[in-house]
Amino acid sequence: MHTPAPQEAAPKRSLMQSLELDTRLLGMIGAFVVICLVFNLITDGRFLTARNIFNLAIQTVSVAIMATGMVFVIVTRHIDLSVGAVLAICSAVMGVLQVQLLPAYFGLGHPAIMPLTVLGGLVTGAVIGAFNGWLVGYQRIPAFIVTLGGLLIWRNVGWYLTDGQTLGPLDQTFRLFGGVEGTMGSAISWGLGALFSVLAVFALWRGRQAKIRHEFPVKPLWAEGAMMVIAVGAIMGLVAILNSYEIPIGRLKRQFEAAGETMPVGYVDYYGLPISVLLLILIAVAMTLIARRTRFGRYVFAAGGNPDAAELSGINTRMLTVKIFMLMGVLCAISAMVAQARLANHTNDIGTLDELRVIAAAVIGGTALAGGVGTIYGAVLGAIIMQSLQSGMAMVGVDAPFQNIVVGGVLVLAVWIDIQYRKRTGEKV
Amino acid sequence: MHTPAPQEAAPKRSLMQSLELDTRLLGMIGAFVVICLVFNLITDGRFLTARNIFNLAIQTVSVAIMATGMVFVIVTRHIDLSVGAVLAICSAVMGVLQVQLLPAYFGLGHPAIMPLTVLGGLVTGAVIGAFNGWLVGYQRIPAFIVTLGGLLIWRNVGWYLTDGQTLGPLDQTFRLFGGVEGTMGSAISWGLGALFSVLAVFALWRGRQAKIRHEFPVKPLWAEGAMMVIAVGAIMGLVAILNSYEIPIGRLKRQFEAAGETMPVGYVDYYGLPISVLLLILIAVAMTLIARRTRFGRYVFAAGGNPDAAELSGINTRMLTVKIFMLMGVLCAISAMVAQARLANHTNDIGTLDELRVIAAAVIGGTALAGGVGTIYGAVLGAIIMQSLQSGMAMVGVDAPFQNIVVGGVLVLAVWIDIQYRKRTGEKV
Amino acid sequence: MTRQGKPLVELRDISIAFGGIKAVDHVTIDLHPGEVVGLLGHNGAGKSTLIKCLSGAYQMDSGAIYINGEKAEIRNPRDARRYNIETIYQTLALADNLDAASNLFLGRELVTPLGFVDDAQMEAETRKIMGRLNPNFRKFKEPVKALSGGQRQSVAIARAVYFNAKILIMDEPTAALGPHETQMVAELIEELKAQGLGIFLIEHDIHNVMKLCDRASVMKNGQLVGTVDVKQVTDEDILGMIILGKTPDRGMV
Amino acid sequence: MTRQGKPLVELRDISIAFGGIKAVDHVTIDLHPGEVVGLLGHNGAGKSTLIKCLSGAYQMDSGAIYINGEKAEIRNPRDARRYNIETIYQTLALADNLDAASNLFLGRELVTPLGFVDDAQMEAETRKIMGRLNPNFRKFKEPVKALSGGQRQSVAIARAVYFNAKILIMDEPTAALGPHETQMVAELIEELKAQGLGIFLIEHDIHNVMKLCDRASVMKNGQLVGTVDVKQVTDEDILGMIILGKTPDRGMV
Amino acid sequence: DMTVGVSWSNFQEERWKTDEAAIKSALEAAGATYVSADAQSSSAKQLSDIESLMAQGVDALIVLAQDTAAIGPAVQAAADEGIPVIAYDRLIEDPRAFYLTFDNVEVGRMQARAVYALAPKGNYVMIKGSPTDPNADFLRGGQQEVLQAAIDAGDIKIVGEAYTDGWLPANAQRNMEQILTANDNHVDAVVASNDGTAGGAVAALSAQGMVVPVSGQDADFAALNRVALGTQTVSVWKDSRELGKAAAEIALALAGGTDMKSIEGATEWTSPAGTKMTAKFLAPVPITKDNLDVVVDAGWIPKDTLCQGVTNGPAPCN
Ligand SMILES: Nc1ncnc2c1ncn2[C@@H]1O[C@H](COP(=O)(O)OP(=O)(O)OP(=O)(O)O)[C@@H](O)[C@H]1O
Ligand SMILES: Nc1ncnc2c1ncn2[C@@H]1O[C@H](COP(=O)(O)OP(=O)(O)OP(=O)(O)O)[C@@H](O)[C@H]1O
Ligand SMILES: O[C@@H]1[C@@H](O)[C@H](O)OC[C@H]1O
Ligand SMILES: [Mg+2]
Ligand SMILES: [Mg+2]
Repeated sequence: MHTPAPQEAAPKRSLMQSLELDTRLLGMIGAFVVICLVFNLITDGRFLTARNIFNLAIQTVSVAIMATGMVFVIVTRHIDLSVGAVLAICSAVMGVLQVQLLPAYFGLGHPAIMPLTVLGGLVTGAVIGAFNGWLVGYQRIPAFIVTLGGLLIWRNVGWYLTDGQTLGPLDQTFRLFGGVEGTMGSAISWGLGALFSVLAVFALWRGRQAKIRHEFPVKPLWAEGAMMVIAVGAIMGLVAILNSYEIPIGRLKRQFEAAGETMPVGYVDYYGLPISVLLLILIAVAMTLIARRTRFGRYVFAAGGNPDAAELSGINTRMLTVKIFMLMGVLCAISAMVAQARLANHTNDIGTLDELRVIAAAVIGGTALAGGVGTIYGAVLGAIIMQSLQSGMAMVGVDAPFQNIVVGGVLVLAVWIDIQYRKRTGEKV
Repeated sequence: MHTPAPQEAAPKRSLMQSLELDTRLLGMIGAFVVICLVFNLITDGRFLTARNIFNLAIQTVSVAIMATGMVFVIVTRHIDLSVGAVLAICSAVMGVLQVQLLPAYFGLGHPAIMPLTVLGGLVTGAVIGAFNGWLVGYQRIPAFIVTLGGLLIWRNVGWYLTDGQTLGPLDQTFRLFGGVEGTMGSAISWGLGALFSVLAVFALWRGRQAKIRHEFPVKPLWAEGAMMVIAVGAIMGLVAILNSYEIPIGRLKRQFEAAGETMPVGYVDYYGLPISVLLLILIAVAMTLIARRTRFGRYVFAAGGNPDAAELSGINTRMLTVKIFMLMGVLCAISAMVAQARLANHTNDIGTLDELRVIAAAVIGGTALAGGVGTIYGAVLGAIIMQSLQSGMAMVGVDAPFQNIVVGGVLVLAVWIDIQYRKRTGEKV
Repeated sequence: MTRQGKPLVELRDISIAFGGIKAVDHVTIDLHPGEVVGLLGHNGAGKSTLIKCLSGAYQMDSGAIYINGEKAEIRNPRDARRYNIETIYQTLALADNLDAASNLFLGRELVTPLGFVDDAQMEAETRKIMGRLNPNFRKFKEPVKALSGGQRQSVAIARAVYFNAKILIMDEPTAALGPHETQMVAELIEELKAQGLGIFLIEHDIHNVMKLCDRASVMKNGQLVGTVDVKQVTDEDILGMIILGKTPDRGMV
Repeated sequence: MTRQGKPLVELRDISIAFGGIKAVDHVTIDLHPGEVVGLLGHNGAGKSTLIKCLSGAYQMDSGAIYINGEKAEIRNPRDARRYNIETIYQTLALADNLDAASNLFLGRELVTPLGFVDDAQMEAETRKIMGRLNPNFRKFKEPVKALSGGQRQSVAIARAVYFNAKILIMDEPTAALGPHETQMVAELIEELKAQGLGIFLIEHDIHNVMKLCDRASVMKNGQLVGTVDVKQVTDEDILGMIILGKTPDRGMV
Repeated sequence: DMTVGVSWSNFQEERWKTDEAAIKSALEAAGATYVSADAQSSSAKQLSDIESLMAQGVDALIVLAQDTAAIGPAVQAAADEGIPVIAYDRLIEDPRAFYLTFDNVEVGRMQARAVYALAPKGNYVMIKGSPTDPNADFLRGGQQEVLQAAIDAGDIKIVGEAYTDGWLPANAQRNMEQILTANDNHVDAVVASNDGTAGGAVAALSAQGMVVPVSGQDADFAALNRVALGTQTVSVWKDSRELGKAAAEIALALAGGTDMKSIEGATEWTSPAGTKMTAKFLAPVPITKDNLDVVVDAGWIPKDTLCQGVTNGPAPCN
């Protein structure tokens, strides 16, 4: 919530102090980089190829989207065990809509199917989320119980909706949310990268202006410039990587064939930014803004830091709870879109155990179960770390049970490194 | 922790105030009774037969034993997601010992096999638990992460120990822990019932004497008497029910045959108290004593109420954490004994999802995830409620998906009723 | 003293009990604009509980609250804010994980034209008001849990006085303050009083009561011992009320 | 005053910083048996932080602690207890979910011959000591979160004085107490002093300081302004030290 | 040097490690490398796993699918890269995959046949597999085929039927206990869908002193021991060593450019949903007390393990 203090009285400012980087973030990134390098070594450089980074990005989206919402839930000292189940029922509703109901009404492939399906999913998520929130906020039932009940209920309600069947194939437009099926090509990707870069620079500059206006101390200009370079570098770097991943020949041929043409010899094309990844980026940015720059976000953290104080300050903490869970529900619905589009089917087991992954992502990312503390970027990074571990292990040729052992061990180790790092950089116990 | 205040200044004492019963306990028992009655109605009176109560008791043991330990873990603001996995590895160790190693050394059926196996299991649980506790207490890694790692690690280590195989049949003596295979017959059961009754009356009387000695106000004599009657009634009632469950003829015949005799005509015999249930009762009583009457228990609650205050009061909260998780590990080992003896095999997937059941039992039983609050009897009752729901549904014969929906709904409802009840009886928000 | 005319606040016959024990027992007190009414009593007398009924933190079991002569329904802190009642709680009621500015503006954040919270503006305002309460205060960016006891209290005071309250409730506002900081708060109270606010001041220090209050109401074991005009009584009279529950021969109002 | 001979406690050249900011900056003070040393200063001066180094709550960055002339290693509260140091923290440090007796005996429970905690005995002892601190106190069975601010403070005081401390640290012990309760604590301090305890008393009220303390050390912005013999200085001298950081012409020790 | 990737849907059932060992040794024998991943019962994780295996550069994929349809995108991606896919044990609804399995409907038939032979009349309990595993319904369908006539004739009555969440023996045991209670033990036969669930059912039955015909499959060691002891009637043996070996060999052949149709033993097969596939079926063998030596002779189980605790039982334990 609060950004760490500029060390007003400190005799000399260290590099990190000048940059005002969050030590928490650095510790996590450090752990992540170590994981990547080790995997890259073991897999003879296969881990850090454009292709695998592209895969990783897509694989992370669904859990990461929900993790951003889980941050709010956990910050207010609640928990949501039902996210996987809510994802499943949203997916079931969207499956039934786009595979059975809407095509029957509009005809297969009609352009209205996708938006109506999405709407149906979002409404389902919002209603269930709000209901959970009402039970927690107004009826005072512990969130653990409410959402444990939800875990048992919603997936099975979904089961009845679909009669326990896998539903597919999904609407073609809808499948664009899935990842590989919906990428934006290199031109648009470069454009978007440039746009985000400009926005990032602008935001940094605006922040500086506001400080100057109130005569607060600001970073040295070089530090501000360095921050801008880092931000732009990160954005454009990601775009460059995604843009360098060639579409496999087999697939290109298929696409040309589908269009009734033949592929020119030597033709190559690149994937670029997947729509699902763009969705995650937009959601992460929006959620960060909500957390840091809106009243709602402020109240979330206040209620997490001291629920009584928040209530005494005139915040309607019950209604706040409803809103938080509703937001969580909507994010589950969006995740359901991505997850089912990726599988090209609605399946019964969709989202199974996601509650654990989502909570773990938030906690690895520094969200404290005791409430009051957490960041969106941390949760997203947590999701990425978990996914890297799992995917990386699948690339290393060890036994399946052993893979799980390593994932469990590295998980603990990564958090341990992070804690050690922050202890060194001056946090007092 | 603290017993609710005798209403020193209240003008007239209500019945409940005189009895000094815990409103929390009453609300839960009420919810449980409602569940039982409804199932009994649906199943034409089959739910409340001696046989089904016997079944329920046995089915509950394994989760309930772990739930008593989970109370301590949650009270100190931690969580243990690894209980199912620790149960699995303890089971694997005990499986390997009694099926492979020890028979190879001592010969099949040797009397030393059972105790050595149990010892092996307990040591395994204690060591893993202590290690978890050390990571949490001394290395300051959040318990959620440590035990999530454990969830991934331990079950799979167990897999390697057993080479992924189901191990059985288990040692005959060991199987006595499983339930039906190890019951004590009516005579011993009555004896134990009487013993427990005497102890309960003695404890109540001792408590009263201590109050009188310090000139504190005591309950009216009739209320004390009523409490004694209730306690003795509950104990002897349970024994009476378990003693009235006839051993099926087929089983008796088999036993006589095994002994080389023939069964007299009209012979009947009764199961009585199963060893596993006795184990649960002993553990619940011991854990209650630990929670309320030992320094360790006092420190658990103090650390949960205010960890800083506990540390400042000279409590070694880090070591305390180690002890709590070690206790949890030992209880997992005991549960593993019961669970595998009941299945008559060690299986790879033993204890899967138990973490959720165990935590749910504790939370339904009134343990607050925010820490500082929780009771052992509540957790046991929570486990019983969950098991009744599941077994009741299995008996009614509804579809598995619908079962889950009902279990989820009733779970939320039961806690809601309890909350409403306590609100009525005067808890201020 | 402006005690003629309609009282700003009247608490009539308020009672509230916790689990059968009456913490406040049929207490009636009132407050006029521009007046400071001290609320005194032994520890556990029921002072904080009484004023929490007015601030919306507790709901009284019986009794009525009148504001400007009209019956007021105060069921939660939001209702109280609507009547321009501001409260400094004895427990301070700060969100420990937020910084001073976020706490000061909690529930009433300043926003930019786009609707985003304006942290820079809020920090600037916080610097201003803290300058008047605690000139040594520097820790604007730290979460308030990193502040000293007195610094935290200053933040809580700032929060109550920043917004234009009509009724101010101060529950032992200077308990943790140093002598200089206490002096500044005393001056602030004088100033607010001159602006026509009505102030309930819970305070154990008789010197401060004599200096700052117009009237003083004393509670004992949940009941009102009586209300006196501080000009007409001595320190000893008030101490007698607090400790022995004895009403003095003079000055009762 | 028994300031001849070896001091009971010496804090030598203590420094401690939080994230680069020095909260305590090379402070040296000492304490003799049977002596009360007041610790004064503006809010955030570093008083609480300093004494927390002695009580084991914080570990100092540099400096040394001597007890009875010998270097003491105090790395945690358990170490401090071993030196018979008892502390009343400003935040009280109570476990809110436990009752008064459990808090009073926390970490040092009375046990029956079988090793079980003896709640009845502990409650009886608690009633005894609370009778001397807060005669109105009745809430022996409630968790302390149900207590009023002053009642909680009484419990914290009781905890520190019940056990046979040699060194007592009191961080604003009477901040939340009523006049009668404050008086009783003052008497208690006199009594403990007569028994030969050394007491560090952090206190903002100059009257109390003048009445109770033998010497007073004043801090400002983490540094020691100076230590004076209270018999030889006036209220104004001390206020000058606190607010302006000015050492008086007389009484410095 | 070839690399073959195997994607397991979940690794907790006992049999998969036998399958794995067989695949591994066949690959090693051919000088190829084995990589694998465990999807932990999640179709989403399985898709990610396969992507990772492909990024690792595998030449062929063996997939034990968690979901027949949702595995589609993985098959698609593999086809785009020109990597052959083998649908291992469980169906994949995609003609580009080579289906290698035991006939699961036949397994169900064998289970029911063996039980029916001993209990031609009476009350039956059906302990089904996991509701999320398509094999569970194939099995149940085969069982029904065999029993249908007797059910119609009123000789057999199904008095209890329950899915077993996650194939967990503990769940099967609880369900069996409750069904026994609900029917006052009037149960004459139990058709359990695999050995794990059979173990749970047998534990519940013997608690009541009951010995009735019980079926299973997989030839888990503990189950074979029960057959020898007489507490279980049949365990349908799918020699997964054969299946695994075949899978490895076919994978290498396909990766080497062999056409699916020219694999030895390959047939045309149409799935219930109408997908035309190239498939190869291995024959399951029902193991009862009468042919226990088959598993011993085949080196599947040591005689000691099979006969542990058995006194004068059937051959070879006498
Ligand atoms: N939430 C609560 N639950 C139960 N009892 C309470 C609660 N709040 C206050 N009490 C009790 O009500 C009585 C009055 O408390 P209150 O806090 O109003 O006292 P006070 O006059 O403000 O005392 P102090 O001067 O110590 O702050 C006390 O006996 C206290 O224990
Ligand atoms: N845990 C902490 N983290 C960061 N800063 C801290 C911490 N504890 C204290 N400080 C800072 O150290 C300085 C000294 O605080 P301290 O509590 O010692 O003051 P004090 O003299 O006791 O003040 P008061 O009279 O208000 O109690 C303050 O500026 C405070 O903000
Ligand atoms: O062999 C069985 C397999 O076919 C099924 O899919 O999963 C459970 C196993 O026991
Ligand atoms: Mg108060
Ligand atoms: Mg202080």
